[in-house]
Amino acid sequence: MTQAGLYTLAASALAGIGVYGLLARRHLLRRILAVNLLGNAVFLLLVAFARRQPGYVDPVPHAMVLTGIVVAVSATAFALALARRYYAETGLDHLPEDEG
Amino acid sequence: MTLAELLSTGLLGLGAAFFLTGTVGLLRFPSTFARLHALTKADNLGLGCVALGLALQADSGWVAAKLALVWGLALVAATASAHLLARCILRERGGTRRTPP
Amino acid sequence: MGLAFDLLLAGGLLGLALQVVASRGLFRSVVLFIALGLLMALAWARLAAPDLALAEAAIGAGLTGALLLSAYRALQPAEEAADPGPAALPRWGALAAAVLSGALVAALGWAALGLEAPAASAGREALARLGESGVKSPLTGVLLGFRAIDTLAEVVVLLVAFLGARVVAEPLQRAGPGPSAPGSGEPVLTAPLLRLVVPMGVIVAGYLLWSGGHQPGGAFQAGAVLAALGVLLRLTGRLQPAAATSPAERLALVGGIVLFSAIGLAGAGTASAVLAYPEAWAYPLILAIETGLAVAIALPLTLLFSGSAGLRWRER
Amino acid sequence: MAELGALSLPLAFFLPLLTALAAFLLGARQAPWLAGIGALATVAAVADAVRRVAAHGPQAYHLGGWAPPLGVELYADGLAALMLAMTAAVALAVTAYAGAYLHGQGQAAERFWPLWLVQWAALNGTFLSADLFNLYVMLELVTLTAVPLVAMAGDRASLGAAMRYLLLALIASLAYLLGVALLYGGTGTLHLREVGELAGAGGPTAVAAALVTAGLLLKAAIFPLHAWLAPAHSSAPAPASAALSALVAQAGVYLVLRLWLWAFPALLSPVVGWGLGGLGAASVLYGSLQALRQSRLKPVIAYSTVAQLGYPLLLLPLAAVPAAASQAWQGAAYFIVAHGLAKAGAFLAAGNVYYSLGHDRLAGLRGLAPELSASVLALGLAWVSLMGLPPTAGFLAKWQLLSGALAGGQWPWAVVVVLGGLLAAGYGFRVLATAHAAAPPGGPVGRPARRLPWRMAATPLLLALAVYLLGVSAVPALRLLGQGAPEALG
Amino acid sequence: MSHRGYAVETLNLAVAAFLLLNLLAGLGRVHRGPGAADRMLAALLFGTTTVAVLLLLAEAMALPALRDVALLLVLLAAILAVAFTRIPRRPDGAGR
Repeated sequence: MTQAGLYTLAASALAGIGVYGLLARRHLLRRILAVNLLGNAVFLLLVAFARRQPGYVDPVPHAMVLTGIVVAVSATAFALALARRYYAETGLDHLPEDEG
Repeated sequence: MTLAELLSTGLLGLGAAFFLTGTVGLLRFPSTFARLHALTKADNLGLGCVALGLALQADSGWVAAKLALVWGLALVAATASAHLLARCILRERGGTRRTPP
Repeated sequence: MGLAFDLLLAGGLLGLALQVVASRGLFRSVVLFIALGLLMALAWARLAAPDLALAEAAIGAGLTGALLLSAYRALQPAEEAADPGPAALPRWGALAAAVLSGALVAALGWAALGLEAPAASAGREALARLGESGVKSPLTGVLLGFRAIDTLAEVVVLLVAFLGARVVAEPLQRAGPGPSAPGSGEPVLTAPLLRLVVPMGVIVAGYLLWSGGHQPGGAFQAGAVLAALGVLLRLTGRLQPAAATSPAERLALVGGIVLFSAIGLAGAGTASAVLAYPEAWAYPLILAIETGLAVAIALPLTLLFSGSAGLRWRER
Repeated sequence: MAELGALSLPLAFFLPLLTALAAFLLGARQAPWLAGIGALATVAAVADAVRRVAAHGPQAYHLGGWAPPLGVELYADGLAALMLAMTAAVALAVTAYAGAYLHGQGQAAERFWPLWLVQWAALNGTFLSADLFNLYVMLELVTLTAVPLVAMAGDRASLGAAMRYLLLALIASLAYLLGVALLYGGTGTLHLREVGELAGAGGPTAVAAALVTAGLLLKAAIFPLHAWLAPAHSSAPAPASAALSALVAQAGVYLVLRLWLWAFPALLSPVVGWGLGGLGAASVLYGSLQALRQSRLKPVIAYSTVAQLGYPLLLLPLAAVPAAASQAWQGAAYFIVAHGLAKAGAFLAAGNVYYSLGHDRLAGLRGLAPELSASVLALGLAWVSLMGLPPTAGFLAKWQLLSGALAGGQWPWAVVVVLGGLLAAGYGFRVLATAHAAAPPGGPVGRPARRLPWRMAATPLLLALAVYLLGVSAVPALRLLGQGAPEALG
Repeated sequence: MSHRGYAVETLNLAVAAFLLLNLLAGLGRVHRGPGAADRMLAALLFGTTTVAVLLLLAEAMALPALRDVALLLVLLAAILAVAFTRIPRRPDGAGR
């Protein structure tokens, strides 16, 4: 197995773990962590793709990941702010499951 | 193998041993303070050995200087962190309310 | 040996991620997630992406950890409520979740491994034409040259996250890391630590900014370091939250974006197109843009951590 | 210098963005007139882009002068131009309306203007960008501007709705990005049409398409991923609700069509088409039934959005049927435009009701018509289009979809279109009949209605009138749509 | 010469792998706690170990930029400790 292949598989599994966390856990902070896990999985996949061919590293996925990291940090920071306010207003640390 | 390489290998091995000691201490020592002491000392010694060992492999003084800088900063950070954590634990024990969770 | 290391690292990543999701205590999950960031930095290193390792170190070591700890404390009730583990989910629900995520893993792994690397790609073209971008670092060439619009939009995302956090902000006295009254109970080592770390950090940020043109580093990494320093100053009470964004802060928040847009739009006249740079000026212009961007990245991140509209130096 | 010709494409992104920055820099007091100027400038840029597309065919602009796959291309064909124009009309209305709606609310105004203007820029970017990763960044920008607007009221309901919206939208973006990563890994390009040429119809492409589509369907609130929309869209302040329903959610639908017709046409087998069309049909029916059950005005309109977002997906099963394709294409694209204008009008009119009464409970709306004649009229006019009655744009769009489905021998879709229209009539009449009912003894409203500024009364009416204009004179818009349409559909 | 270079590289990688194993073993402490300070302490250990691993990788992979990463990590290492000790709980205990 090549290095890129190994990390590709790891990225796939990481994505699965993230999705499982999103589906199975309700606490808002945990859901935000799970979203970040999923994000890390996407980034890992991209960077593994960049390294598939020997002697050559593709800079475009790296640029995508760097942009993606900034976006992820911004979204996480905002999500945490929203979660805090939601908790302050309602005393709930999870969303009521009232799908309609 | 040249002498420098031999020395470098030895230092890396020593560093690894220090790190191992730190981890064993972290896992086995009974009290938080004992763990704190064991860990910060052992790890920073380990990092020092690794940095020194790598400096022997380095081909420029610039790299060696950077390694020294990393180690120096790590010492400062570890001292400050250990101090802060220790204070926090003390307050937690003696204080009215646990500040950290 | 390399592959053994990679196997260990990949296994560690997955083990940590599983524990982040499955562990009972929320604090444990947060700490494990911070540790996961360190392993991600190692993964970027192994995959020959030192730029990303730099970004991960700057963001993960200081900022994300501090943000998560702060949110954790804010979201925690006085009495530690029993955190229902995954078992709280009905068994069929957990099973369905597991099946769904398992299917995703299988499909994704199969598809990703089945892909042949294409002979021609945007990345190969970027490397071949790097000289035209005005910089020597491929990543900077892509970020500020070939795909500059992404970078511009990304900084706008940061600004918008700050604006959005303003909308949902809590009252100032409860905002962010709280009223860590400085002076009174400050540990003795704090002041010397700051005197060492802050100037060093500024130097490192400057170094990263300058080196972005020819080696790993750049506006984002520099901005993240500055933001981490801001977080440190805020935590130790040197920076205090303020109820309003001062004009100077407003200017710093949008200045980088305005500069980038202005240079970009001017490209339609001075160069071939919007977001193109006149050839002789490409490097200095990119450096100017990166400097503005570093500020436009650092300030919103610090403010997002602080949870306040603005920041003021503590009055002695 | 030939490149300079299509400068209005990047300007459609940059002008609202720079206006937003200026509005943030100068504060709430200066924001309304700044936004007005910025909006007019953007409309001018959009008008120029539309004129160019109509006259010379699709316009491409290579940002930085770098041709794809190296750089990012902005690309305006007839569909994108139509979306830009619809967005400009709605955005102009929202900007004018918000100026009056937020008057005197310093803090809310200070927060609304930059977010809304960035959102407009990001929407224009979404419609124009031909680069899959750039689309991801634009979508995140749209999301992160939309969620705070939902949370603006700051109460339990709106914060919960915003939180759910944010989490789902972030997951959706990551699913999309995961698919894009696979596509880049397989083709080495991020350019939409190049991906379409290179990706083929193999298994990995199918997985990528599934991920991308799932993400976009979640953003577009297509059944069964719709649950977040109604609480979110009905919690926001009226101008934001209008933008969210008419523009933000529709951007998701637009991208579904864009990607399936341009990037994955090879994968669009009858089974896939029927699957996606089936989801659209389920949205139409489910959203309509839910709208019938609501007891407040804004949720009725929000569920009607869920329903209306489903119609354009009916194009996907019809696109492969030669006899149906052309008409269904016109119907679906026209539908997005008609729905955008009518829905923005309806939400702004509902905002007027809320503004003057302080609530929007249907039970409390009896005898409202004389009090708020212009707003009720606008609501009624917009509803005629949502039902699909002549002479509105909504009628035309549904007529094209219907005759396409019948010409292609695919009658189930025709049934969905008719049924959806009937249900829309049902929930529409429920609202309008209440508003026109005799006032209960003791006055129409609990308390004296607050006077509406004329701008707020006029904007929904103008939007509704635009829907009729497009219903009466459709030729220019349909001719525009033909520019750069896929061959099978043109 | 190249042979010896290979040997050194393998040695560095082996040490790095050993340190990584060490780090993963330390995870046990995050689990056992018992106090939050213990968990935090373990996280700080990870920081130091990661720095050492990065230094080794920089040499083994001939990527000098990784030394900058290590420098950045040690520079910002104290922030987590400061954050851990300085962020108070909500003043009013719980939400509402």
